[in-house]
Amino acid sequence: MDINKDILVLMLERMWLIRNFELKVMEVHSAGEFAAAAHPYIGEEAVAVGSCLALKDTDYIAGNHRSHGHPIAKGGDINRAMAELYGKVDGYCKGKGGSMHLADFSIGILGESGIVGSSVPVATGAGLASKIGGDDFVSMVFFGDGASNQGACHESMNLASVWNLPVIFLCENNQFAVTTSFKDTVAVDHVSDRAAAYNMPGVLVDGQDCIAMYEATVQAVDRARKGEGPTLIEGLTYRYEEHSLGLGRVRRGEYRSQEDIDEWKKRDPIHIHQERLISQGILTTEDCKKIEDDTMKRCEDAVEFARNSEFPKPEEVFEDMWANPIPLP
Amino acid sequence: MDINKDILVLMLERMWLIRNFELKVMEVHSAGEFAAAAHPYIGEEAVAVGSCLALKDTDYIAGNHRSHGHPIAKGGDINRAMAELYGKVDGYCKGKGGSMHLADFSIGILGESGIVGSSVPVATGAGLASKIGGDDFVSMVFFGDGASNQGACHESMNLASVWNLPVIFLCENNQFAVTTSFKDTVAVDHVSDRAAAYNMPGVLVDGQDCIAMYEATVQAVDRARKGEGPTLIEGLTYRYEEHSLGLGRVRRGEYRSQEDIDEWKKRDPIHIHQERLISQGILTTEDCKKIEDDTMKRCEDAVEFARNSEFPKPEEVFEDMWANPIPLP
Amino acid sequence: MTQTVFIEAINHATKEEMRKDSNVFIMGEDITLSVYGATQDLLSEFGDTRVLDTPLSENGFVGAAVGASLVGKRPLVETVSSFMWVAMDQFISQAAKMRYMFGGQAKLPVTFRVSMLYGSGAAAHHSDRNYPMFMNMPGMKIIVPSTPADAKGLLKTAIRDDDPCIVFEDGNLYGTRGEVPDDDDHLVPFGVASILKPGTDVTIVAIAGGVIHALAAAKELESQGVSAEVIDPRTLVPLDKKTILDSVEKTGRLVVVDPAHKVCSAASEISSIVAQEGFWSLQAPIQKVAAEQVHIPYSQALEKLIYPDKDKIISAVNNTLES
Amino acid sequence: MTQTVFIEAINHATKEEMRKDSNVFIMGEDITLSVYGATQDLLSEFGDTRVLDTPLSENGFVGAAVGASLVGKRPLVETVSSFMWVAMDQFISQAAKMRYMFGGQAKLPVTFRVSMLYGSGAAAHHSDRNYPMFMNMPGMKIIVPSTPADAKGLLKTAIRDDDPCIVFEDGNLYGTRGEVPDDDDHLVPFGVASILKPGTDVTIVAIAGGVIHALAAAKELESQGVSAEVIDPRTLVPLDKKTILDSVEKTGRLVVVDPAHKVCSAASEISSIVAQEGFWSLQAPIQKVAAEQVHIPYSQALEKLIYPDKDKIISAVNNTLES
Ligand SMILES: Cc1ncc(C[n+]2csc(CCOP(=O)(O)OP(=O)(O)O)c2C)c(N)n1
Ligand SMILES: Cc1ncc(C[n+]2csc(CCOP(=O)(O)OP(=O)(O)O)c2C)c(N)n1
Ligand SMILES: [Mg+2]
Ligand SMILES: [Mg+2]
Repeated sequence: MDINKDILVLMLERMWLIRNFELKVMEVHSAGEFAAAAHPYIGEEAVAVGSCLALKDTDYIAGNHRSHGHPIAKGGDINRAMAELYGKVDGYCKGKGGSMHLADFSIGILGESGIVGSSVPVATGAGLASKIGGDDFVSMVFFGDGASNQGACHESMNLASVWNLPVIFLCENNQFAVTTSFKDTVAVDHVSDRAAAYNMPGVLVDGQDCIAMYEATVQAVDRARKGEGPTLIEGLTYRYEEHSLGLGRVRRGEYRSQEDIDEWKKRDPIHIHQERLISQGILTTEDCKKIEDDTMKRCEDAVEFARNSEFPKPEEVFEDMWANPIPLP
Repeated sequence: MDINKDILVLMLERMWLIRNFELKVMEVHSAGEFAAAAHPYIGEEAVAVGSCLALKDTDYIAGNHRSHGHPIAKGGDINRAMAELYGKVDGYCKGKGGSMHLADFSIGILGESGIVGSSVPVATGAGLASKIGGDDFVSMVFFGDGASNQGACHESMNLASVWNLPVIFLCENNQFAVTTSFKDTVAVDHVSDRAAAYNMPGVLVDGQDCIAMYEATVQAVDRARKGEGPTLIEGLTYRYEEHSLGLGRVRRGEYRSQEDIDEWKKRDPIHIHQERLISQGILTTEDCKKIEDDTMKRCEDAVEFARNSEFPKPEEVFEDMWANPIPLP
Repeated sequence: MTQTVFIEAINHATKEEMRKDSNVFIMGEDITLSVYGATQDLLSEFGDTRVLDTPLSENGFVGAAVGASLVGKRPLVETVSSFMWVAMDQFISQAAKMRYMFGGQAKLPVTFRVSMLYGSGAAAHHSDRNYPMFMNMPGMKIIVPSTPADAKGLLKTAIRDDDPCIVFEDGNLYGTRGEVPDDDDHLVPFGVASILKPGTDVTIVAIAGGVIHALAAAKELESQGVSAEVIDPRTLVPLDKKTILDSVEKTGRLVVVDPAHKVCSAASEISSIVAQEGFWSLQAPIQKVAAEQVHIPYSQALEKLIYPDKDKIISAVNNTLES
Repeated sequence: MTQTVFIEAINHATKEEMRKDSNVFIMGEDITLSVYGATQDLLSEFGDTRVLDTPLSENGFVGAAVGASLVGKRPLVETVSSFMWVAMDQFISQAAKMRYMFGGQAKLPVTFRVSMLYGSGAAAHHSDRNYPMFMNMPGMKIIVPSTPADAKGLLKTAIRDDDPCIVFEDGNLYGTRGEVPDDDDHLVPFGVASILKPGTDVTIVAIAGGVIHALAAAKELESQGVSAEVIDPRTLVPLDKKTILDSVEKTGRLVVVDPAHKVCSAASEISSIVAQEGFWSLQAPIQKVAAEQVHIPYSQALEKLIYPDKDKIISAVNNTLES
């Protein structure tokens, strides 16, 4: 596939943006600037970036608890994302949602879900709306290897298939659900094998390669827009950090080896893409360094933005319940 | 497979017992002797009978709303079954359960479920108990083509597979869920194809042939008892009657053709088996007629039994809530 | 005004709203052949893009309705109270919570029509009256019509409302008749109780199918010289507290009739509100008349015993009068 | 007696009961590494046949626990309140209904341990306090311990009980300490409230994490010359009405503290019981102090505002005293 140079560079930029965002989050979290759960996306950047760049702004995504990578990949505003993590009014959800519920409806980000698997039917419904309305937008949903065992995934994939909906089921197989290996909980070798149960294409992709993710998604989008129905894409990837910040202090024992982690880090998605761009002469090492630094700077600014934003006022706790308000009991 | 002659005859007897039970139910229902919903099993007898006869008394079954065939096939008492339909104290559930909730724990009938798909996890749990206790009983669950689209089925099959449980998932594909064709709601050609998503054998069986059902189940039981895990069996069958008694008066329009019904009736499960036994010299036409008549007589007696049984006393409404009772609020 | 059967009124509301707004579509199980009785002739008029028979995947399609509502559609979903359990996550985690959780970004104009089929031997798996559970969770408007006119007018309001609405339809009322305004814009507002019978001695607040028993009781009490005021809240979220409190201020006595299980019921909630905010009006203990805290037995010899009925309401009223 | 942390008491109860009865086994997500803190060292002691890490399939494994309990096992399941939604059908349609529906044939000795992780920025998807919904549905015993000793003693009773029990564990209490009897047979009976502080002026009934706030309020009130009696029902099904009604008879005033959403809450239920059965004892309106009817906001600037706390309880008590 011939990919526009701007997109190739944007891939790198978005991946660095996610990586650096997460690094800053880890830093300020361990400094105690906020205390709630956050699930770092480090190591998995190519999955969200490759797939989201295959979408238009008018396409929709929905995601899960590992929630910072998806909106950033789709073009979300990191200031508002960071402010949300700080529970501030300038956050995406005015401080009401937090890390697990980032959303930006204005650019098709229908929101992350803390309940595992729960956004899959919702995204399927956005696809249904597209079909009913004769629109040509598509809907893509991120879910994990663990989530694939939820009934919601089964029901949604079947629905999308029998109704031929423009939906992309994007499984981020990072090998584990918290501490539990997908090999112990998913009865098939690859989540994408399950596509056979729904008569849709199941595509296994190297999730460390953003171009591979992009190409697979472009095909799925194409299929979806043509009215040919849904696709299940599995990006094989790995999470470098703890399941969620602070979990290391809680759990009793190990569930994966340092060797495994090291092995996977050798195939770092940013590194792979950067090397490729350099070897193809699209960017120089300095260009790449500049992208790394610029994105870090933007993330630092985001932290500043978040720090300077106000906390919501007490009365705001009662707002945003209803579109057509009713008296609160 | 060499099948004991007694079993071959028992198959015929049980199928007739179910058929005649249902015929009596339809008769007394349309005469207004009881009014609640009942879902006739006519046309599908070979599925329950063939599969249940492959089980021991100590094995478990669980079922669904189409609920008379399973317990009778497993050796349940038709008097108590009929009395339950009449809402009488001598019913299996003392009149508390009715048609959709027949159960006889003493012979491994863990009960039918009115919520579609809902007994599938429960039966899986009985299989789990067998494994944990090092017992050798197996657990089998009946569910329809419609039910196969419930998340509960997905989760249970995956669980049974990763935990290697002695469970048999028995899908009765009678082509329709109420008025909706499985072709419009199940994204694959055969429900049994979904076994591939759980790394278990998926076996498509002629559900009008009780021997084929028996043989497939014997193999699945064998596998299960050896600790080799679950099997998904799909019995292709057809329901001759309305989804439930009285529904014909309610629905607006047709969903299947008379030709289809007639076509399927040509492959009547009782007829097929009867012809086979006669042609193999195991039974004569007279023997068969006698079985038909005897079972009808037993069903008539069951109706008498049910009619003569008492209604529960008002105070019984408060009984059977708790094994370790507490005061009712 | 036309004499209309309750379930027809629902059908009419659906058709009118589907004609009015092409974003409204309907889905559910076996709706094209109108197996549950309220969806007849929709397919022929609106076609199969807007009238969808679903697979047996309630969690999937309830969630799909939520998702479709987020991006501009106005889905109407038909299901049964007892089938909500399998879809609970999409009702609670998504429909109810989404708007607040996303700081007001989400708008969810989705309506669920839910039949409650108790009272006719459907047994424990098909007889749930579970609106109290949904009242406990903020985020969904809870509608409980008791007349054909309200069934129509409230459903129309729900479809036009921009929040998730659940209309709990009492199956025991489906066959009842009543005058229904012919006006295409006959809308019944949320949060406005209706006083079905004025009275001065005791207030009877009755919900859904409980209303007909309350009216029957009030009639019989009238002949015994007791003047009961019968109030139907019509919507439980929002709840018209004021009409109830005003009535109790006048009568000093309250009986709450609720076909749901009595513990943590709508009757419990209304009792607790009056015990707090209307306490000084009360001249007698509040009486809750709700379903006994057991499951729904199949046998007709047992089932009717557990629901509120005319006699139980009369004896509850008498209890308040004797004190 | 040993000073024990609440969550350790749960761990001890689990171990003791697993040692005592080989039919007891435990399953849940990530329990072998004790990610939620209560299951440490179970795997090493009991092995992987009795300590099962499950797939992310709550409906599947809740149902599997139900099924295993039917055939002689005594499953203990660990999960989180907010994850119950996806498993609702197995809780309601099977665990709660099965015994009655089958005319008493089924015995379901299954216990669910459910953490409620509210109060620390977990936001709407992880902060449910949903025991009132389960109270509405008959068939499950509902346990809400507030001290380490009760956490241990009630869990042990639940595991030995032959009915489905749900132990709702308030995450805000996990780190609290208290004396716990060393006795292996330290069982706390169901349906027996504990009077944590006797008093004469007002009755405060408090549930789960509400108890510590109620005790703090009572202490402060004491210094202001108001004698509050603090009652912890400990189990909501069965509910010890008598202890509550006796107390109200003495004090004439009732405040109910419930961290759940206030509509159709346990507080609503207790209020309604006293408004009916204890009416003549009441000298003032019943006060419900429960969570505001909005979702749980993430921001720490907002979250704490919506739960009952010491100050809200004190002002509710003062309301009853002023009247
Ligand atoms: C229904 C539900 N069950 C359990 C949890 C707790 N939980 C949060 S994330 C997680 C693991 C998810 O694994 P996976 O889907 O593979 O996503 P990953 O975290 O690996 O990205 C679990 C068990 C939850 N949030 N929701
Ligand atoms: C969860 C749930 N949804 C819907 C229903 C209503 N219903 C009862 S039987 C049925 C069709 C079931 O079809 P299938 O599983 O194929 O079984 P069959 O009736 O064909 O034997 C439906 C929709 C139900 N009982 N439970
Ligand atoms: Mg994972
Ligand atoms: Mg079928």
